[in-house]
Amino acid sequence: MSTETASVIPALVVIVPTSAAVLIFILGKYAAGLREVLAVLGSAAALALSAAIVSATLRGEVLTSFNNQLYADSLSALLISLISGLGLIAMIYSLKYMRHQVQEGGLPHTTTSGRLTAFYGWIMLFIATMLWACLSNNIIMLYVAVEASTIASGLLVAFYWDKRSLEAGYKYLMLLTVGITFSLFGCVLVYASGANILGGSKGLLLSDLRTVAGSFPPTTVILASAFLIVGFGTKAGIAPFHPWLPDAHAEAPTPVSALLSGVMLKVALYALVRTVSLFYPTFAPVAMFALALGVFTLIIGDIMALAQDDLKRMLAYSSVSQIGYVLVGFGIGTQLGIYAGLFHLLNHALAKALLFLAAGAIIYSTGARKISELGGLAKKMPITSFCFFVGALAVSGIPPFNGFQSKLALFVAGAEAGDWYAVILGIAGSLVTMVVLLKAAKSVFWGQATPPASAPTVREAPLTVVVSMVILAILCLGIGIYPKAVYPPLKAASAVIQTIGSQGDSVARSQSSPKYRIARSR
Amino acid sequence: MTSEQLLFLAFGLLVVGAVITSLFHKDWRKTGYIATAFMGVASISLWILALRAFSQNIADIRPGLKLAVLGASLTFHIDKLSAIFLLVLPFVGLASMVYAIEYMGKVYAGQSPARYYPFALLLMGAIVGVVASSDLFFFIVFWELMTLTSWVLVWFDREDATKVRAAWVYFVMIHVATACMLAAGVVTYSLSGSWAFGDIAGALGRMGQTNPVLIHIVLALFLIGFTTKAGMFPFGGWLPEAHPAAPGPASAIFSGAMIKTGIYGVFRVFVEFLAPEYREVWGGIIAVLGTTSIFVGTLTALLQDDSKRVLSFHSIGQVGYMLLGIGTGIFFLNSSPVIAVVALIAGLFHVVNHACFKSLLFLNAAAAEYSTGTRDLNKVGGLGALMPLTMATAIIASLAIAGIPPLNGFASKWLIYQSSFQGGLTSPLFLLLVLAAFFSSIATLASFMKFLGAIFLGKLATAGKKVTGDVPASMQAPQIALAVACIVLGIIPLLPITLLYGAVRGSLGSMSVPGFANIFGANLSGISLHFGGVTAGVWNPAIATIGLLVCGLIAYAISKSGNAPSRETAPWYGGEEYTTDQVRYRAHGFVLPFKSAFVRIYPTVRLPRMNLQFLRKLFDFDGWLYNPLVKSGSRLTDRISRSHSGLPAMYMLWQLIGVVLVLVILFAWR
Amino acid sequence: MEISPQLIHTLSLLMILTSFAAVEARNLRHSTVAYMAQALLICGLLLAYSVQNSALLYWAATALVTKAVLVPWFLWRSTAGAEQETKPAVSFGVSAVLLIALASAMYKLTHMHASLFVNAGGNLAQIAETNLAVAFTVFFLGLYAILTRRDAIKTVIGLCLLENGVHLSLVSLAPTIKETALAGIATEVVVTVYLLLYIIGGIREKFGSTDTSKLTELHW
Amino acid sequence: MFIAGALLNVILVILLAPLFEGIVRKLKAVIHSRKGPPITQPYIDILKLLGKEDLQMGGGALFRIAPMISLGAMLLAATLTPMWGKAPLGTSGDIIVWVYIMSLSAVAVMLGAFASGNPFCYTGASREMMMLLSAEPVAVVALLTAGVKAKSLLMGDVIGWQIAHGPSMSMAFAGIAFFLALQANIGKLPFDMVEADQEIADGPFMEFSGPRLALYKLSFYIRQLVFSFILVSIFVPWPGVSFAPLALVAGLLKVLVVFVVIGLIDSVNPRLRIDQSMTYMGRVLFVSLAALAFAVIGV
Repeated sequence: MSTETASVIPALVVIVPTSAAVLIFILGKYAAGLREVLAVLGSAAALALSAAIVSATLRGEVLTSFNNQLYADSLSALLISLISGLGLIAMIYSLKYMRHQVQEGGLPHTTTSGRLTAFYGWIMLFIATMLWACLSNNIIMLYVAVEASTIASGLLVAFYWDKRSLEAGYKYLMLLTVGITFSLFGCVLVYASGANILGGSKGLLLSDLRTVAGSFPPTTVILASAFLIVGFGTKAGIAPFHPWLPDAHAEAPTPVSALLSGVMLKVALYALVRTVSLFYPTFAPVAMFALALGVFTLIIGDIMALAQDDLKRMLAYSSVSQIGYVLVGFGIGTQLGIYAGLFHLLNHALAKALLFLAAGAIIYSTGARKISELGGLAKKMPITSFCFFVGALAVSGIPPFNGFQSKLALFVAGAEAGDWYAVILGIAGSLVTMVVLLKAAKSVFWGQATPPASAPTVREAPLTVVVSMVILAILCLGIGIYPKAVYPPLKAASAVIQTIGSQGDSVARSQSSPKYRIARSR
Repeated sequence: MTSEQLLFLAFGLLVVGAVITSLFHKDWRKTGYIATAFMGVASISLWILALRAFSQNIADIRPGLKLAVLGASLTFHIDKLSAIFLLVLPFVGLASMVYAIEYMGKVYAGQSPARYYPFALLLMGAIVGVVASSDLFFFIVFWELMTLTSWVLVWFDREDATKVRAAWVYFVMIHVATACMLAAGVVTYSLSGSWAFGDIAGALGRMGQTNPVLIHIVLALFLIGFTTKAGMFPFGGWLPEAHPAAPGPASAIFSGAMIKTGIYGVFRVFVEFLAPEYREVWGGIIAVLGTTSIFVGTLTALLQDDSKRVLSFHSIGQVGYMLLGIGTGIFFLNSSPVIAVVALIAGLFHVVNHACFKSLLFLNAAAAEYSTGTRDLNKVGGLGALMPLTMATAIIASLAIAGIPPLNGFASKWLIYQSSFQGGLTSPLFLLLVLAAFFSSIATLASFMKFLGAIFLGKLATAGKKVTGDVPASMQAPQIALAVACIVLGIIPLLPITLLYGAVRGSLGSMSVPGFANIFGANLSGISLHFGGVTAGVWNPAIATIGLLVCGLIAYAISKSGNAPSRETAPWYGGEEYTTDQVRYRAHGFVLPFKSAFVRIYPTVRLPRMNLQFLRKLFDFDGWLYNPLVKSGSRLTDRISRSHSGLPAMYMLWQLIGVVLVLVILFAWR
Repeated sequence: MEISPQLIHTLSLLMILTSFAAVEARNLRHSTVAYMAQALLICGLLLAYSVQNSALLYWAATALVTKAVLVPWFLWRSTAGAEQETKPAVSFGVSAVLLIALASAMYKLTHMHASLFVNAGGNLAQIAETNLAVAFTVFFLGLYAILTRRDAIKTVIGLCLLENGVHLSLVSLAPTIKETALAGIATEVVVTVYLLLYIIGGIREKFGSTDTSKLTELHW
Repeated sequence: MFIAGALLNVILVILLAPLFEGIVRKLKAVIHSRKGPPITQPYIDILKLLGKEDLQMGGGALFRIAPMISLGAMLLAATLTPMWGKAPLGTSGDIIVWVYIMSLSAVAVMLGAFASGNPFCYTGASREMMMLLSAEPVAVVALLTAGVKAKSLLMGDVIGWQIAHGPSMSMAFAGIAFFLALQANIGKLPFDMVEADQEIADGPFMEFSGPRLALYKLSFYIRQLVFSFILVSIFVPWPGVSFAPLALVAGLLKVLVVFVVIGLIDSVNPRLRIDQSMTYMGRVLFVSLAALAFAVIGV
């Protein structure tokens, strides 16, 4: 069905932001204004290229570069467009925001402009690595890219260089690297078994592995999938591997938090799906396990979010729970389930980025971040509060926002597949999410403020910040009202996920589907 | 006399002696002589019996006492295994009786002999019954009798509250163990319909086919029952409580004779009755438990400052050696009979040796207490100058228990090392066990250096000032006898080993066992072990002893070669001499560097006070049901969030646990 | 040309000792040296394998530069002035016992259930069994270090051990690997270590020590 | 036959042990850039001591015979030691016996020290015990490693196996461990805290003078020699020479090397505290355990 055509676009998608980063590092010192321009242009170019890829994949093509080292099918297309889009928005947001933030502190031994250079350079690298991860077709390189995205974001997390952010940075790098190392072991196992059948280096290419994954020895399959789940799951913030997440997301500069929570978790999840789904037809229980893990994650995330007073930590924990939902979707494993999972992935990316940006705006203007300290901002910063509410309602799945669509699809899929416990817990969880977010929103925007948040100088955030938030808010609302807009790419992507394991053509799928029906019917 | 009459004579004598001695209330010495007389004659008849048993087993003796309801009938069956115990245990008993004559009279002058001797004699009778009877029901009856009489001896000194508490600990722990044993017995009875040993073996065999889970439970129950009495860690917690509480001679009987019955039981059940397919697992369990017992017991003994507590903890350790030997033997019975036979013999040999040197050590400790009135190693010292004979025996016993050649302790330990080492070549676990055992034997040496140095050597402490001379002859005699036994068993180990070989072979029954010469070599002056035909270890005590003497003489000649003059002086303290106690080096400091490493690895026994509070609590539903539920519900969120402590290592631990869980779940799921 | 199992066994078994030394040495520079020794061992292993797969030579070169030169250099630099490690949570004896238990368990695991990991045949399988045992042991030693060592720099060393374990398992599971991806694996470790040490430097200046048990400001 | 061999061993150690001590002393002197005593000094010491007055402070019989037991046990151990290829009494005692005989000599030292109720002696004895407790297991594990290799505990078999199979990794480790324990077993710096003369004035030997001290010194020297011989003949027996005198010469040369190394370490190291040395021995024990593990694995 899908025709593989060698193309330069996937390569460009990775190369453009990378070169932008390099240029920023080199030129940032001399031309102060240039770095922002480069950053925005770079991410915009990336967005354009990914749009091209999306259109190509919608035509049923698969673009490859470097003789299949990079491999862009519709699943990759979905994610890279998401990454570059959010990247662009984050860049626009940063323009004023970071200029203000670097006054307070940042990486040592540098001037404020040096800090800005570092910030933009690293964040472009971060985006580039994530794009690379989503495009890589080489199982080892997939790991390398994911790990590289950790490295690239490491300094960003510790950017403010005070006690809290340093601690967060240490935990982030240490825990993530250890976790990811497990997945490297998983990849090694997959590669080793693949190489024994395919021979040579062909075993490294996912597109080749999928053809032989069915014939791996079962124990290897179990070991590999376990290690992959743990490894990429750590990066995706799946409980109980999530503790790094709230620290990092809360301490990083807001644009970075938005990217971390918005896309990086998704990239990890993508890597997880890419690799583990190889075994899905032969080892159906892995899906049920993913389902259970997802439910556990969403419960833990919600409970933790309940107990938070720090705005950004609260958002971070709710990201944990939302990742749980996405995982539930993939775990359900039916066509509808995977579709719902991807849909929620998209929605959560938008909504949670929106929430983080709004929280950043609040911090920007008030300098306070504790829910208990904030209050009464509805009058002072109306647009921000509007955006925050949109985000909150979207995440907690209230119509007419996008979150509602995806969660509805999710629960329907669960009900169809008979995973009632997941459905019930999921609904309960989304109620808790709503309580958490709306409680926070209420006390932040209507409640009583304490200094410094109560200072009369507090006013709406600058234009670029507001613009970026509004774009996201509109997207949330738009998708909520007219979901068909995003249906085709999601459909294609979910089809890809379903066929990763099977031999990739329709015949093989028809072979594999009865097997997996059996697996579903308990 | 027929052997039947001999056995009954022994029992009769012990019982009658108990009755008669119970009539005396004042005169310790006279009572002592009477008891000794009865014990002596009984022992002689038992020895004759045992020697006959070595020529051929003394088949079932049935006094006709039957419990038709239970299908139990009192039956005695004295095979070579029982004979071994019948040789050794009465010897210990007799020694302690003789010793008690003077000792009890002086130390417990106020008390009444009627509360000591009858129970001591009955205890011996019970012990004999335990090792002689071949019917599980009456075995347990004798066992219980043994427990009760020894329990009375533990709280012999009623005035002392701590001793009464020790007795309480002893009573509870032992009865828990007995309950386990009884339960196991009932299960086997329900399967076989008879209590006779032979049928029990059959029952265990059948259980193997029908209900493999049950048999493991039964075996575990048996093991707990026996090893508690034997004092194995962790069930031996009563031992360091009960031994110091009991009077000196009584603790000699306890450690020298009574705890051996536990080993006897283990040997009977796990060597004779056990079906081959369970040997490996249970042999391994026994060996590992034994080694743990060695390690923990010995290292804890190192930290004690009360002479009898030191000895009791060493009993825990030494029992470990016996169990290590027996366990190794059971483990290798299927795979390599040679190793198995050597190990089993080693274990039993250590039982015999331990009976000698440990009872001797208890007598020595008692002698020190007898003359100074204290057991605190930090208070006594320098008694050797005043009681040379006691010191000599004490040194022999200490070196024997520390396994210094050419004494008997070395012979048995050497056999244990050899067998476990050979076993370790095929299953490396046993190498670790050997190492632990070896290390512990050095630790044993350390703690007995401390024991000797503190009690007998060094400067005379104030506690010893009033000591007039060595203990009276009636207390010397048993010490010397036991010391001689230690030396003889050490120098001609092959004599006991031949007897033990017979015993082991007898209890292995139909199994084909390699011939004696094929294991221990033809050369009767020393042991040369053959494993699979090749000689793997040699120990020739005769030549070694002669060599030692010769070399000692050479050394003596060298020292005399310069015919140097000699002169008496005072010790040099690097200056002015203070009064003794200030410059004395106390026992406490001896292993000080070591103590920092091993503090408190032995759990202390704590028994709860009985109180009826819980009944009232039981009906207070709010108290234990509703309020907690409500509270916990409200606190749940907080709890879970508290688990995010922020400690990086903690999170890492989560990750690790997560990995394990994921693996387990996925593997379980397929 | 055949690869010699004896050589490989010797090298890989030595790795256990070096990693244990790296974990247990109280002086950070000593453990750095131990780590360097281990890195050299890995290079040696790669060379030993490369007689039948020349692609490994490149990897060996990269490993030499990154593991054996750069990482130790970074560690050495960052331990200047603070050579003594913060007292770890677990004492030597425990770790020794644990290591012995671990190593033997892994040995049993890989030899009894080799099929779990190795589905190749031939003499490589035999080599892989012992190597995997070593790899897992080193891996878990690294985890153990990160878990129980309170000194941040020590945890970084643990991280490196972790990576070494995985790399060893990679080369022994798939000795025929012909890939440039390996260079990526090798280099990213260095970058991670560099960044971690950079951040740890910041921690040292802000917190006054590299004691990770102090890093609990961000909690529930 | 074996009686003659045993006597030969006894005489050899009695005659040679002081020589090696003298060599070590000279070496230390050279390193300290002193002139140092003549190599024959230990002989002179012993001979002189044998004539000196023998002060006894009522320690009783034990005090009198302890030195003889100590030296006697050491000589017996010497007869169990393969010095010229095979051990004369090798057919009546194996490695375990050897170890225990060695410890018997240490026990005699301790008992003698206790018998003289002098606190210095007590301290020394206590340290001796601690060293035994921490250093002996290392030696035993190393020897057991050899035993595991040869599947037998007879000195002869072990050496035969070594010669037949050549060096192996596990034996190398075991040898290193044994050597590290050797320093402690023979009480050389940094492990000479037992008779730390500047600190507790010769510890256990303090009260002994004249011939008894001579016996102790002699047995101390012989202890060094015997341990070194075990080291070289079990862990580096190559090349296995069958012709006895040649084997003896080879062994002596190897022992000389060992003594030189020991002397070097001895002269450049400070004395450890007893607890430090116990910790150190714990680590060495770990090395030897590793050796044992390798032997089990079979490398």
